[in-house]
Amino acid sequence: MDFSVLTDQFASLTFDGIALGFIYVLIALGYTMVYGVLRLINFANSEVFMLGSFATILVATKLFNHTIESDPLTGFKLVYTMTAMLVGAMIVSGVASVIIEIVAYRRLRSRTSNRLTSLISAIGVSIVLAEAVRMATSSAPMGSPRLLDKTILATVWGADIRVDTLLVIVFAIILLIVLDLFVNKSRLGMGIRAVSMDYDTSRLMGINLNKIISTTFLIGGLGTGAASFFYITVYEMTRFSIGFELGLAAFTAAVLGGIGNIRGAFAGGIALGLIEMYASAVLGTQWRSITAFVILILVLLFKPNGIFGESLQQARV
Amino acid sequence: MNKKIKASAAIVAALALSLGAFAANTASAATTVKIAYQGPLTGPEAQTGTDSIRGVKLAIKIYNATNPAVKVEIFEGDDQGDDAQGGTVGAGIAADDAVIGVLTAYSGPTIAALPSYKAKGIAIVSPSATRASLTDPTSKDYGNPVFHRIVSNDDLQGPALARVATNGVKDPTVFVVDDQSSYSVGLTKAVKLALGTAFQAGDSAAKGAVSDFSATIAKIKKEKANVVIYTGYYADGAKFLKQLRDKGYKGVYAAGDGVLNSQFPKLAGKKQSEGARLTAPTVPLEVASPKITAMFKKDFKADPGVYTTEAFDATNIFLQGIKAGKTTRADMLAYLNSASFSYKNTAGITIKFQESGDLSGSGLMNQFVVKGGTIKLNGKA
Amino acid sequence: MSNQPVLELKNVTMQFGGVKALNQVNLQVNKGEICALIGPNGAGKTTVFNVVTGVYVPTDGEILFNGKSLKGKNRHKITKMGIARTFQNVRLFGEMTSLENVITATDVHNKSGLVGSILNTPRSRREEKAGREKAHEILKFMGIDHRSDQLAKNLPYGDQRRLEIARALGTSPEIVLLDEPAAGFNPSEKKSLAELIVKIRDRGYTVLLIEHDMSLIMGISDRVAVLDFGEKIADDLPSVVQNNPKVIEAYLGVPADAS
Amino acid sequence: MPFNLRDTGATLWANSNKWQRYLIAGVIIVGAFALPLLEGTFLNTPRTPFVSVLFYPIGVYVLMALGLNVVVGKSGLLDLGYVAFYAVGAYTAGILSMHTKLNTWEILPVGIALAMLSGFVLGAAVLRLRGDYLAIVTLGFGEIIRITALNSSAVGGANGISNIPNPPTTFGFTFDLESDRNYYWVVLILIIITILIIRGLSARRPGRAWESIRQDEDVAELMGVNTYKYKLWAFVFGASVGGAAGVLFASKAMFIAPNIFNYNISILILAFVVFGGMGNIWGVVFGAVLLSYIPERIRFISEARMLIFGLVLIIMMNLRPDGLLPRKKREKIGIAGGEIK
Repeated sequence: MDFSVLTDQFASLTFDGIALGFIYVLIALGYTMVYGVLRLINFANSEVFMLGSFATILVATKLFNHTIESDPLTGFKLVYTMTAMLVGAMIVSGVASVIIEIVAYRRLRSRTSNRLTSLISAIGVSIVLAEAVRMATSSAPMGSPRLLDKTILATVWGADIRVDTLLVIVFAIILLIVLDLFVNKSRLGMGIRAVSMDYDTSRLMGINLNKIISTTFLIGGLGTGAASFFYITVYEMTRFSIGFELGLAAFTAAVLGGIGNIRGAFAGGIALGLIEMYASAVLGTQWRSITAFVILILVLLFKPNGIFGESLQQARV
Repeated sequence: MNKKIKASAAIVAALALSLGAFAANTASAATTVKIAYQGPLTGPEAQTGTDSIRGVKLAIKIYNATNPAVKVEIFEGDDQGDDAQGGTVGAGIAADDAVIGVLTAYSGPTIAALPSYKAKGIAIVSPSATRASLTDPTSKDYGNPVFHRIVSNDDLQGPALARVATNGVKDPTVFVVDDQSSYSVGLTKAVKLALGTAFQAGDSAAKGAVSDFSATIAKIKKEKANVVIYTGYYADGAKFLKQLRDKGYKGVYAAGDGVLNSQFPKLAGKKQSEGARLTAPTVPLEVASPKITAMFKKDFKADPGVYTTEAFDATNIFLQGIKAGKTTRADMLAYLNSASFSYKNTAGITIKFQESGDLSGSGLMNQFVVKGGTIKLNGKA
Repeated sequence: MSNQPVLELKNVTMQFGGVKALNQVNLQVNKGEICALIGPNGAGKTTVFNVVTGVYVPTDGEILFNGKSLKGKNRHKITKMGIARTFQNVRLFGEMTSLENVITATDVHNKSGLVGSILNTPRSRREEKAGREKAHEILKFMGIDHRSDQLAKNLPYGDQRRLEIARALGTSPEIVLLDEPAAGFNPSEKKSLAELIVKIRDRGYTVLLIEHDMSLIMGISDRVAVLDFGEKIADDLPSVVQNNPKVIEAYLGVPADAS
Repeated sequence: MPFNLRDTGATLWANSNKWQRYLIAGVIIVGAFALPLLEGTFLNTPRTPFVSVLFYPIGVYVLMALGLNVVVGKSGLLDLGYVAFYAVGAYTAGILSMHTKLNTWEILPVGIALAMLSGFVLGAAVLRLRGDYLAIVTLGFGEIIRITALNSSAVGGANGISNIPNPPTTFGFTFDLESDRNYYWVVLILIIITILIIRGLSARRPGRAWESIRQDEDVAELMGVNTYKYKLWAFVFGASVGGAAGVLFASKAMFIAPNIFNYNISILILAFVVFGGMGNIWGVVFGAVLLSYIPERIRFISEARMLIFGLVLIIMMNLRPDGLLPRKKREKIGIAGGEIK
């Protein structure tokens, strides 16, 4: 163990950890929204992210004819190109998420109470999507043009505040606030919360379940799509297997924070980003995922529902 | 009832799909021999396999186009880069009597399959298995007499990489990053040994599992390293280099043959990759032969990748043997192991094998430098 | 009937957040009696069952079973000590047969475990045989032995209710807690159930009963305790409770048969 | 009536007397032992030796699927890190063969014991969690084992351990590169033993306890089932089977490395269990055989074979949500609990 890197580069690590954490937060939405409503691990969400990341790049390269060697844009052109990429990623991910629900989950929901069946179906979808993209891309990674120059805006305590990471943080916060308002204030949002609290009663109350569930998947997909856009903006590369890496981390984040609620995803994502960054610095990058899992296990032992988890476990006798 | 019938029909359909519909293609005339490729063609490692097997296919296509007496077919052995499948796939390749030689991609699955190849006396020419133990007579993994490789082993490349990386750097302070693959771990060990006191610290970021290298970069900054050596493959290597430069690192970046890929400067960015130093026992296909590169691009609508040249050359070694009339396993193996064997590779370098299966001579390491977004050969390492 | 207490609640308080589901409740159930627990919806009746069986840990107070405190006891230990229950919403093991449902409950007193079952030891064989015989006997007693090989989820509703009681009896309890066993029954079914409960009592089991149907309660109970807003407002012979003004007031606000 | 394999089989079994049952079991067992004879028929795997495929992946995966079935299918505990126990078994074989002269049969009980121990430690810590939380924690445990092996040079790091000795010649049966058939027979014997044990457990107290936990854990506990203990037992039993599979695999493959024990194996085994029919031994066996066989059978379309595997999963789950051979509906047939005498 070597704490010298941590103390030496603390501000820098913290800022980077938070930025990474926000990407986890947004992907975690895809897990947490669906879990909240259906009590189902949406395994295919990782591939929703993967599709979104390709969509982001393809919008830039096919729609706007940028190449990987294009120079950064400025001004209005930058804004509308980036907006188009964000929207493109969100549309692709959102639609993919809704289609996955219809293909992999909807039929099963009415036919079996066995939730593992849906899980395997989702794993099937996951394999199909990842393999299809692998074949389409010849297994090669796809790089993104740098459209937003990584200008350093300020240096705080030795940490560079860069425009791209700042963008992630600001936009993620805005998205989360909008989503929180939507779920808590809008009619559809109330429906989602009602279903999430009591599935059976909601059905009896005449709530259109399929509509609510599709909406939930759509929102989860949109969040995941936004995450993939921000991921590309910061890391500028994707490949067919990216879903597994990021998906597993985001799922861990969702559980760490307390799966099923948005604030939990937020807390878990940021916590995981920081844990990974600090663990890499202190123990070495090869121990980062182990550290994350060990901390997850410890947290669950003392707080069985995660940091912000509602008390799902309370026996409803 | 109707549902049940539908369900039963589905099972039958699934079975038919898996068993009947795809009848195995077994036709093979007496004048046809096979060259097998054992490597990852599906799954997370598929990139390496895809890049390599295209080199194999291209070489065979060029050969068959000359209307030879003995036609050559390819046997695709997909081990997914998985050590567990290596043994089964190797046994399958060994069981096909038409196979007279095999290219194996990864060291792990090669070692898993080695007992089968040894038992059946099938010659291996590996385009990419670089683990030192495969050609180390004292190791349990020693591949003699069947194993050969046309990549330099890690023990040869390590010193070259260390030398190239620190060349011209005053008071080098070196930071080494590996990707935890067995290739990378072996190379790292050799590099560290060659660096001696110049080696400062290191970090390991598992291949394909790390997007954000901030913590590694924080360490590099803290150590005030002026040379960074990356021992993994090009995708992660490019991602790492890009982040490294974006965070203001000004020193040397050097990497081994895993990074030697035309995509590398593109993925890392023109500005960020400028001046990156690479070593490899071979050359990228684009540099080695623009003509073959053009054929490759025409055939596959894609760029050549890591080990494409090596796979192309390894296949040509077998094809050279077949042209010389070596169309049985025993003949092929004896041919490769004979003292008179030599082969002129795509880059025009004549290569021979040592008894251990390694290339003979140590003057095969080349160095490259990235200039203006392309990889340029920069002489011997 | 004796005055020997089987189950005693002493000043039991159960608080959920700001809500006191039970407030300083004292209750005594004597050996061999049918004690009914009534009250409007939300009065805390099921909460009593839950604190007794260990589902909830009471915020305050003490629960004694045959004079021994249940504090810190696991749910399955409490069952083994001799307290069994049924559930307001039927909660059978739907994909087991009726017989298996009951045998599962009889297992609580068995000694053989995993190793014994793998080796099929004489003790394991003996216990399996005894469990099956006992389960059949209980099903017969409850009048549903003809259903023993049917999956619990396929049983008619009334038989599911009976099976729940049978399963509770399978644990060889001293006291059974029945949570609205007649819910959803028509009058004739209620009548036969009432006879059954009396039969259960006559077999030597003590019964604590939650029920809304007043005529059923008044017909078979030896004693009636009334809860309202988490507090016990009456506890006496049925005839006395019936005329208690507090009880009448509590019930006037809320329809008595809402369930 | 459409033909229903499960019910037909179960009815046949239920209506048979003791001797007929011995006969049926005998035919099935002899048939299983004779499977290597099918080499060269239409069942042959095109690019891998058929008998070798019978051992790995089919035999080893069937064994693991049976073990995981006790955890997931019978007890309803979602374990996404089952590969951990497989790894513990395999690494026990690797490490002991490096440092001791023990042969495979002597290592086997050690491997099983260590796998059980790790199952016990993990289970004791996390089995108070429920459902989906358990899933992520077990997944994490699998990764912890793999990455620790990867980071530990004492067990070869990324290079793993090679030249693990084959089992010694036993009762005249040799175990070397050419003796795929003998390895297959060994794994078959282990599979049969496992099935017998699971059948014994299922019909008796532990089976009922697991079943009740799966269906309604709260109620099970209120009916006197020591749920924690039985969940732990399920976990430990599952771990022991995984450990045995690991030892056997290592001694045949002679080479193990951390990347063999990745998370995909856990998912694959889980897919076998659910695909075949959770909780039903024969369903699980059938599912594991089919799903580990198909990718080998269709190797000649190697580019798309994983894609097809994924499609098969989706289609089958949608058409038969409870698996190919779902848990048997025991009513009418009369194989009620404890019927086996």
